[in-house]
Amino acid sequence: MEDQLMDSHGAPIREESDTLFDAPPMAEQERMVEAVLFASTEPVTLRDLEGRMPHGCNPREAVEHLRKRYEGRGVRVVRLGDAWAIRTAPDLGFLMQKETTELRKLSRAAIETLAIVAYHQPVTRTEIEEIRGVSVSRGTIDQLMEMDWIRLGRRRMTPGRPVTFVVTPVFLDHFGLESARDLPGLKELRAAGLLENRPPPGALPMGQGGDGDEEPEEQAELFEE
Amino acid sequence: MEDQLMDSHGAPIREESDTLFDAPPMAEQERMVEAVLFASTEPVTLRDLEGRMPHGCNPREAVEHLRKRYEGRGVRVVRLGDAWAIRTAPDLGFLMQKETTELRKLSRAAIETLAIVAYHQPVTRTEIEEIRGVSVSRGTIDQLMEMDWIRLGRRRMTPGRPVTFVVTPVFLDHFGLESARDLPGLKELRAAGLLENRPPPGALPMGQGGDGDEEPEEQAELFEE
Amino acid sequence: MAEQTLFSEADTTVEERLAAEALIVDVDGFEGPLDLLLTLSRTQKVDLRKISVLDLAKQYLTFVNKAKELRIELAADYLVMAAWLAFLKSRLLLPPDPEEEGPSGEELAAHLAFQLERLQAMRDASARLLARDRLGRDFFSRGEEESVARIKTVTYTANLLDLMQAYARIRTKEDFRPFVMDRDSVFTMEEALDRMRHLLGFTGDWTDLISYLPDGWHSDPVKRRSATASTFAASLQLVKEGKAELRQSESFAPIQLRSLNEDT
Repeated sequence: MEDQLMDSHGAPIREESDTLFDAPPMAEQERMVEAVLFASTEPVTLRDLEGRMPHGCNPREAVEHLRKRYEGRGVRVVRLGDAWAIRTAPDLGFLMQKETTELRKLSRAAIETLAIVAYHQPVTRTEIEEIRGVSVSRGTIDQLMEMDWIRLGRRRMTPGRPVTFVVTPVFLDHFGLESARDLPGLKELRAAGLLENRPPPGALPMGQGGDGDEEPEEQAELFEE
Repeated sequence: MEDQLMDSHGAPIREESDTLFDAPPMAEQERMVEAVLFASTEPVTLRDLEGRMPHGCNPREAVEHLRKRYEGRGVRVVRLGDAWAIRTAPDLGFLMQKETTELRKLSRAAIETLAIVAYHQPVTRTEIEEIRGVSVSRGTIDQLMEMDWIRLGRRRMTPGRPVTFVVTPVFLDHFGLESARDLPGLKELRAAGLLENRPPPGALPMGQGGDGDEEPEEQAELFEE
Repeated sequence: MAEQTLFSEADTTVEERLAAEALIVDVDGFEGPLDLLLTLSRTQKVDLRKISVLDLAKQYLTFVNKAKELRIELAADYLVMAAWLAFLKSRLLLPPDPEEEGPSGEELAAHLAFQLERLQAMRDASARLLARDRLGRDFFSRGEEESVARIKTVTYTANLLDLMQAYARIRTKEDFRPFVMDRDSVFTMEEALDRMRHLLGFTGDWTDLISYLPDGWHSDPVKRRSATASTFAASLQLVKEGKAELRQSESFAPIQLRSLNEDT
């Protein structure tokens, strides 16, 4: 590795003439990304990497090199939305009994609600209720939000402007998904039309629970531009 | 994983029949050591590695291979006493500065003030105090402004032309919101079970039944573009 | 309802009846009518797309009837669904009425089948999701987060839940105030009486009743009305007690008040 000028804190000295220095070579950038990803338990965004690395670096390219380097190794470089992390290879899980954390037991309602949010996102509470045919119990959404697996998305541009829910990077990380597009069976479900939000012909008795407590006119007023 | 006979310390008992099973190839053993060192919360001893890995493995040799592999990389395999760990290469320590930030929960006064600004923006200090029912200390506002979560908005066109506060893009980013209008209203909070207290029926003061607590004209102002 | 009992015994085999009874014992385990319908549909042992909604409606209605016989309380949702399925059944069985508005029985049945298939798909999806390799069970994050303590900055954090709960806390606080506290536009007669007893000592001559209104109660029409009414009522009380007298020169003219104590 090259020598660098360090200041008293060990940080490289940046000079006014930043542009005089080329960005570090790609091999060096790869080392930097490696060090940062190894040190963090949480996924690190490209933006964060860029902020930490010296001027002119290309973390996107560096992380791609790193990912190739770790293919087939005991740990892997995984992508989670626009963030990256290092995780152990799943086939070695049996070595990790010591580290295994007791996964929080989720109710059936919570798991189904989670799946619906993941596959139908962005999805409103009323839509969740339509799909499950039962009102979303108090605390189910709360629990999933507390676990940081779902969060609020954009409001739906329909009367009442209901809030929507989407899944988070923490959810992707937990289930080892690069993005919500990689959900198992997503394409098949979409092709089968099962992710559609078909309005019932006439009025159906089910799934109407959530509608009553949203006052369209109040909400519309609320968000008038 | 195969069944193993354990001695009283949980270490596998070596038997003559060991040789019946081939140990995994060294490359595989190296992967295992890599995953264990990465995931462990503390340095791992050779004895511990031996206990975790399948019968017939040679962790000493595997660690040595791994150490060589990481030479010159962004992280290194280092020996600490009789245990092994993965550590950042010393020359890259400057990248780790962000890891040392200490996270503290925002005070109740600050989070309440922030919530009021988010829901009622643009809002004057007097209005914040009216809603909270207590005076707002200078420090609270200063802290939120310093964090770049709130900023000054337009002056209110009322006598005295008081300054108003609004939330910033940094705030939206932190809370994963696309805009402040994605925040759920009181009814939605209640529906989602986020309101702990339901007022006893019949004890509702006038105008509390619906979302009467959101004054349309204020809210309209709120989302002026 | 009599119509449904026709089906309850005649159309069901012993096996189905036993299954239905098992379901009833288990009624708490269902998450709503759609879940129950999905469970019932399994007895048909066919692809959900080929399911007979008519048979399913009959099974459901049989189930609800049995629950009634066994005096099991069914939640309103289940009864609403029963009524709807009875309606659907009649639409499917009777020849279509050209006069009748709205969707046909077949359309309604197709939508119900779609809903069941969609719910089943989400059940399967959640099972597949949970069967995936999961963080903290099958694969792991860095065990020992490295901290190179060099710069120590304090960052204050809060999450969205904190924010929303804080707001909810503030906004619901008011729900618990005593009712009277909110009547800030009402000037009670007790208050008026207190005020007038006090003021009467200082005013010897005839004075407009309106001038007794407290400060800040003149401009807002709601407040003014309340204060005027209570002040007038209070003045009548004072007259009755012999402490004051009232006069009015003509209808709708200002009412004037004078202390009697001053004269005597």
